Amino acid sequence: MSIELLAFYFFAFFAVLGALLVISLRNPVHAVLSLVLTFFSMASIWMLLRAEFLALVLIVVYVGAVMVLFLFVVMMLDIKVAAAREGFIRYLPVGIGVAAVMLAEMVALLGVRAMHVAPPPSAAVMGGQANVVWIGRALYTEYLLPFELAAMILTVGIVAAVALTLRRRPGVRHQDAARQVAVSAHERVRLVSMPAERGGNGAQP
Amino acid sequence: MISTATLLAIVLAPLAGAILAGLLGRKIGRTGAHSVTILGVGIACILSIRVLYQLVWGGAPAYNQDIYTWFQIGGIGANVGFLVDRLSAMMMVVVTFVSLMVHVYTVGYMADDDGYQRFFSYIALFTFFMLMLVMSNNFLQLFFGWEGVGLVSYLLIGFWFKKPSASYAGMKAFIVNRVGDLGFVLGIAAALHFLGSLDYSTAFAHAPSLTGQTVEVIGGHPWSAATLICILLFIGAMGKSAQVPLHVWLPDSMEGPTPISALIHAATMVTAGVFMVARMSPLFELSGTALSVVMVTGATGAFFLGLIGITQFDIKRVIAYSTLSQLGYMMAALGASAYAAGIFHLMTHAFFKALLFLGAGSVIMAMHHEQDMRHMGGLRRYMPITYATMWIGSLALCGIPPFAGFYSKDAIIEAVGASHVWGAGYAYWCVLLGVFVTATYTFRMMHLTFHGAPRFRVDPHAGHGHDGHAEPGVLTHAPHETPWVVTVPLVLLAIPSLAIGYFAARPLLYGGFFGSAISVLPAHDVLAGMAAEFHGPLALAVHSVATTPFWLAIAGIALTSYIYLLKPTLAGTISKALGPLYRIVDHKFYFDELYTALFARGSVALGKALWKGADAGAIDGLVVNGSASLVGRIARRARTLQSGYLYHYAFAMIVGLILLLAGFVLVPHA
Amino acid sequence: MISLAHFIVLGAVLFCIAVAGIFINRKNVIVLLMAIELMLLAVNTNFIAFSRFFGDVSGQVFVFFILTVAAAESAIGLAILTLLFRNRRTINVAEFDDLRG
Amino acid sequence: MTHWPFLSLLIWVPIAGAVPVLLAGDRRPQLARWLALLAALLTLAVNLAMLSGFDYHSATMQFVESKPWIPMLHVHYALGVDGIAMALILLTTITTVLVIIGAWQAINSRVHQYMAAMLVLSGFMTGVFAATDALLFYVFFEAQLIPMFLIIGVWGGPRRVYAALKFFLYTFLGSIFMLLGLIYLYLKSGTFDMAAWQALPLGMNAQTWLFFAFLLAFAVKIPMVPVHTWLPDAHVEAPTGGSVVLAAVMLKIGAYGLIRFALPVTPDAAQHYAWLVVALSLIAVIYIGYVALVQEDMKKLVAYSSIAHMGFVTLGLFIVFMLIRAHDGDAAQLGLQGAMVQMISHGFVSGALFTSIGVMYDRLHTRLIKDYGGLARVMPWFAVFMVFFAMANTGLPGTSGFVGEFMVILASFAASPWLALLAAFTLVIGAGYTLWLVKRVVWGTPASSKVEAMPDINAREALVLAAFAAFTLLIGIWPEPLVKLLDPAVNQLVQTLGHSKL
Repeated sequence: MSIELLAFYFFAFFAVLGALLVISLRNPVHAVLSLVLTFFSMASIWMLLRAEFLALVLIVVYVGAVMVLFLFVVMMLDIKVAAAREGFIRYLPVGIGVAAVMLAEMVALLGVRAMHVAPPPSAAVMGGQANVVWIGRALYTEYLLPFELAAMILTVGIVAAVALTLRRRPGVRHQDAARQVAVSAHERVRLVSMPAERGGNGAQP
Repeated sequence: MISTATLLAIVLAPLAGAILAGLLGRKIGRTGAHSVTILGVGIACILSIRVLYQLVWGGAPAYNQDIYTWFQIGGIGANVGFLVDRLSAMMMVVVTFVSLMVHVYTVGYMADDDGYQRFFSYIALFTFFMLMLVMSNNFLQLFFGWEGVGLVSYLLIGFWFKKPSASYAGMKAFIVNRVGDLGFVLGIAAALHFLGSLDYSTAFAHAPSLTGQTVEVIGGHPWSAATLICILLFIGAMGKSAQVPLHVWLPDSMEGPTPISALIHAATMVTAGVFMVARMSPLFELSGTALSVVMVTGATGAFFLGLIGITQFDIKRVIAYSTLSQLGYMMAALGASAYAAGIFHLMTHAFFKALLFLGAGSVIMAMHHEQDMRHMGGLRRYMPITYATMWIGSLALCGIPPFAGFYSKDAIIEAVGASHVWGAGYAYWCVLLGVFVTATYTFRMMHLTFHGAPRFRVDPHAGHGHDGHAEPGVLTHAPHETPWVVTVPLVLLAIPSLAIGYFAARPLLYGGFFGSAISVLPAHDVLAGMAAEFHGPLALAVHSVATTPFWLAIAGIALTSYIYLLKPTLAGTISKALGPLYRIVDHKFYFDELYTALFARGSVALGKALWKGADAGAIDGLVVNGSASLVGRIARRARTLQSGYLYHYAFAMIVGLILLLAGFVLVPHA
Repeated sequence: MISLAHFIVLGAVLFCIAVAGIFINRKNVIVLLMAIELMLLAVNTNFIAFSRFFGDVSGQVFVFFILTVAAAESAIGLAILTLLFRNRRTINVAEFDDLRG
Repeated sequence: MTHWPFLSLLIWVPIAGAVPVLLAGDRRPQLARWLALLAALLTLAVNLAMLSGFDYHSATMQFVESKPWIPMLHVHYALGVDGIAMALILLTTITTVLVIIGAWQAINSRVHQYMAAMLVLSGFMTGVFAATDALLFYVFFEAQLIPMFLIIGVWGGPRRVYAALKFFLYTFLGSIFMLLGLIYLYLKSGTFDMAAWQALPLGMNAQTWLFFAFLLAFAVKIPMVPVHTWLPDAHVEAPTGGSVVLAAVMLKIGAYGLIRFALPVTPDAAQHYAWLVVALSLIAVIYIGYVALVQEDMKKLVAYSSIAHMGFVTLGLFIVFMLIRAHDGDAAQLGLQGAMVQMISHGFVSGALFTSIGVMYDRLHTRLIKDYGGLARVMPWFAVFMVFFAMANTGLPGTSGFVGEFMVILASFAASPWLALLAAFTLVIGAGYTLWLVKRVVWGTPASSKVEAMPDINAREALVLAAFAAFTLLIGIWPEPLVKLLDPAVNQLVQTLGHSKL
């Protein structure tokens, strides 16, 4: 058993453990944290696969950003754990059954065949380049258009997320810069002519 | 020579009058309307007389030319053209003359009617169509005129369209005529199919080839093609000339104004069938069966429909049934191959029947549009001219020598007697007894109308104006003789009714007047046999005193005179005594009831059943909306699958994924 | 030596755990979202493994894009979740059946 | 002369004309009306110019245009007309002008959209008649459903949505089978050229399937019994103009399709199953006649009468096969001519009848027969037209209604006297339902004080009706020009049908 294999089993164990915890923990915050564990382990496994760039991206983007977002949301929302766990036990056998059948099928289909695929020497695989260079060359030449599109999608995602969650509460004061700029003088000051008040019998001292 | 321009003028002058009076009626006013139409018909009449003169005395050959091509498809062509020989020339004169008389008469008769211009437009249009019919040189144009007169007849019967009975009668006339036309169209189609042309001369030239040709109409029973053509054509004649059993429309057509009854439903249109059969004589001669059918149908009408006339009280209906009976005579003559006799009777009948109708119209005017003879009587003192002319018409109708009707009717009776086609014996008895019946209803009408004591009351305060009868038989002022526009046509029609027979009998019947227009096989030629015994019209009149028909007529006159002049109560007693027999005749042999139940109501019921049952029920309900609602039902089931729960969808996806994977696992592949 | 099969089976296991998670946590949207993330992770692992073993860069490029889209997806998903919670005061999926036919 | 793309102009001038009409907007209905009329008149002018350059003695396609459209599938934008198509296109352009004048006041809401829809419809219908490429034909065939669907669905009566959907789905059902047939023929021949298909040898089995596919597609459109039930509903709900176009032109598309596809492409199958179509036609004549008799709604009555009259068209088309079998070429031509003349005539007569009903409907807003009566007194001029068109509908000689029926009856007698008898039955039953309608609507006394107050037709309505009447009368008195126009094409069709493809 090589050190690589050992490392693989080690990380794989934690990844599967984390995944199991994600779906079984009662407290969503704990579940998110378990997911982080899984991601972390899997990033390590990707390292084993010489995909350093993606492994780091996974940690930075997923663990660093998306999971934190999850945590925010989970904490922000007042989730009734009891209601959310309703039917957990009832569906447990079904879930496990379905998962087991699927796993069996997948392994039968892919795993068995994959056993016989020998890994090529790493240098030959990446054309003798570092992983980042390898990906970068592909990304900025052949996949430039998809890359730009991905950027667009992210932007749209941001806009959508903001647009969805943004709301104006009535009764809350807020600034509208556009209106402030566009305002003209006569909107600020209104001259009103009023009849002068006569002193005398009408007015109380 | 007859010029094309003349013939076109004859046809188009009435049409122009009709269009002017019809479309510009309001502009040109009443006087304008009757002026243009009378002018148009007058031109046609004068030119027709000239054409007849040219043909008979001028030695001009018959005119037969196409004016323009209607259509030409492959070898089948249809043209519009004229065939003017003596037969059609005579018809033209009769048509235009009677039409002219009726036009003049109408000036008086319709004087206070709202639809004055419309009426003139119609009758001028009618003249146009009738001329197209008689002058045609092919089947197609014949049918054009045929249907055209039917249209005008429809419009004129329903002239007073506010009366439901009038518009109903118009519709009935048109539809019953259409039943006949159905046969007629098929007859034309058969003629085209077997003779190869729609043109008379070409078709008739091929007629001899018909002998021996058969057609299997019903499997296994070959029919002679000639018989098929002739019977189909005759069905058309049955409709137009109101032969049993398609006669039911004619009595109802009396809903129209009286001038129409005279022009269309007595003198001209209804005789179109007779004319047509005579025109088709080269074909009919080829089929003994068809001749038998013609004769038996005609003779049946001549006797049985005449009987109905005896029971009627509406003066116009009496004359209408008389027309039916006389048309039967004409047909019987045609059946006996005595085409000349049939046409001769057609002509005399046109004059005296128009006279009778116009006379009746005159009476009706005098009685302020009262038509029921039970409220008349003793009118001879009030309207002498009408009375005198009606007498002439009646005597002509009864066939008393030497009036016009005598010569023609006598010829028919003899011809039928001499005929040897199947059914001639029955036909002979029918036409013979018909003479008695004719005399009976004619003089019953005369007596009820003009003789005896008046059965109406004159009460100046009873009604309100001319139309408003407070009660039947009460007049606001005494009847009086009608104006000259009415009486002049009566007198002018009375002259031919009196004399035409005397002068025309010899040339028309025995003189070969029609020449090649009518063809008779020697074996059928009964008139030739009768010619041997003919010694001049005077001799015939004198001789007739010794014959049965004369005494039958006298018997009829005598009987009615006895009953209605001496013993007025006897009529009721007799009708009671005859009981069921009288009822059958009084109900016109229940034809109307039968047709109403069978065809009118039957069709509506069938239509309702088909509509609600088949159309709305089976097709729409079951198939169309049924399939739609089936889709709807399936969709309602299917949509319960759409629970809206995310996990159901997820579950479905996963199950699908598992199945897909299972497929990959289970199906081995390279 | 680690074979391709190791990675593939690991991916399959993660995927199936995610599937089971969707089943048993059918009411909790947050966990559902996380399960989806797990699935994506599994798929990505496969991609990378294939890329590595077949020496094709496309696999890794694909993972890159999947990560991008997944990030956007989870951002929007969470935004919708927030919105839902704000309007319904619950994230119980059983109460969301507006798509019901 | 010939290098002008006349046919394209005929198709696209009205469609292009629809754009400014639409732009005129809702606020300027008067402008929209005039623009629409202008476009329609322009189209008619183009058509008349074409007619003057038309070779009356040639049976080949004229004014041919062809450009590759979808090269991958060998689809061409190919146009061309022979006498048959020319007559129908003429009918289309004339009807469009009359319909636009007729809708001048009858349509008050969304005038611009209505007029635009009418123009587009006219262009598409012309396209159907002019296309010589099967796929182009199919595209136009389907496209003209859309404006009609809108016309019924937007400006129709109370049940317009039901009627519009029924109309659309019915036709669509049929056209799916046509599409299958077209695809089959394309795969078999590698071209969508309709002329090439006519020469394509086909086995009996293939012909049978194709024949029924085409028959179903076009039978719905004609419509033949028993797939006719959409027509009464569509007519009843459609606005006047929609009804007029539907009856006058759209139904002819079905028969035209039969002439172009079912007859020449599958002559042997058509020969073999002619008895079926003849039987259905005769059922249409008689059965539908009875159904028409009992209708209480005027439009429904005329709609049913349309079905009966179209029965004559299909009878004329398929009696040809019996006559070819009997080697009676003249009669076969007569039958085909009769069918064609009947189509044109029915276009004018039914169009006029629907216009007349529209005139009444505009005044009283009811189509029920019992609400009327005594119009002869209230609206004398209208009554003149109404009675005239009714007579044309009953096939009175001297009107166009007679010519076609007469020819078909003559032809069917040559096939069998019994067929002729059943066909001629229309003389009676047609007179029955039409005259009963006239009796209840035109004659008699006014049914109510509202009827009493109905004004007579104005000059615009009189113009439309008079135009219809003029054409009806012209064809009735002198059908020869029309017959001449059709003759070479009909002659050639009879020749084609005489040759077996087996």
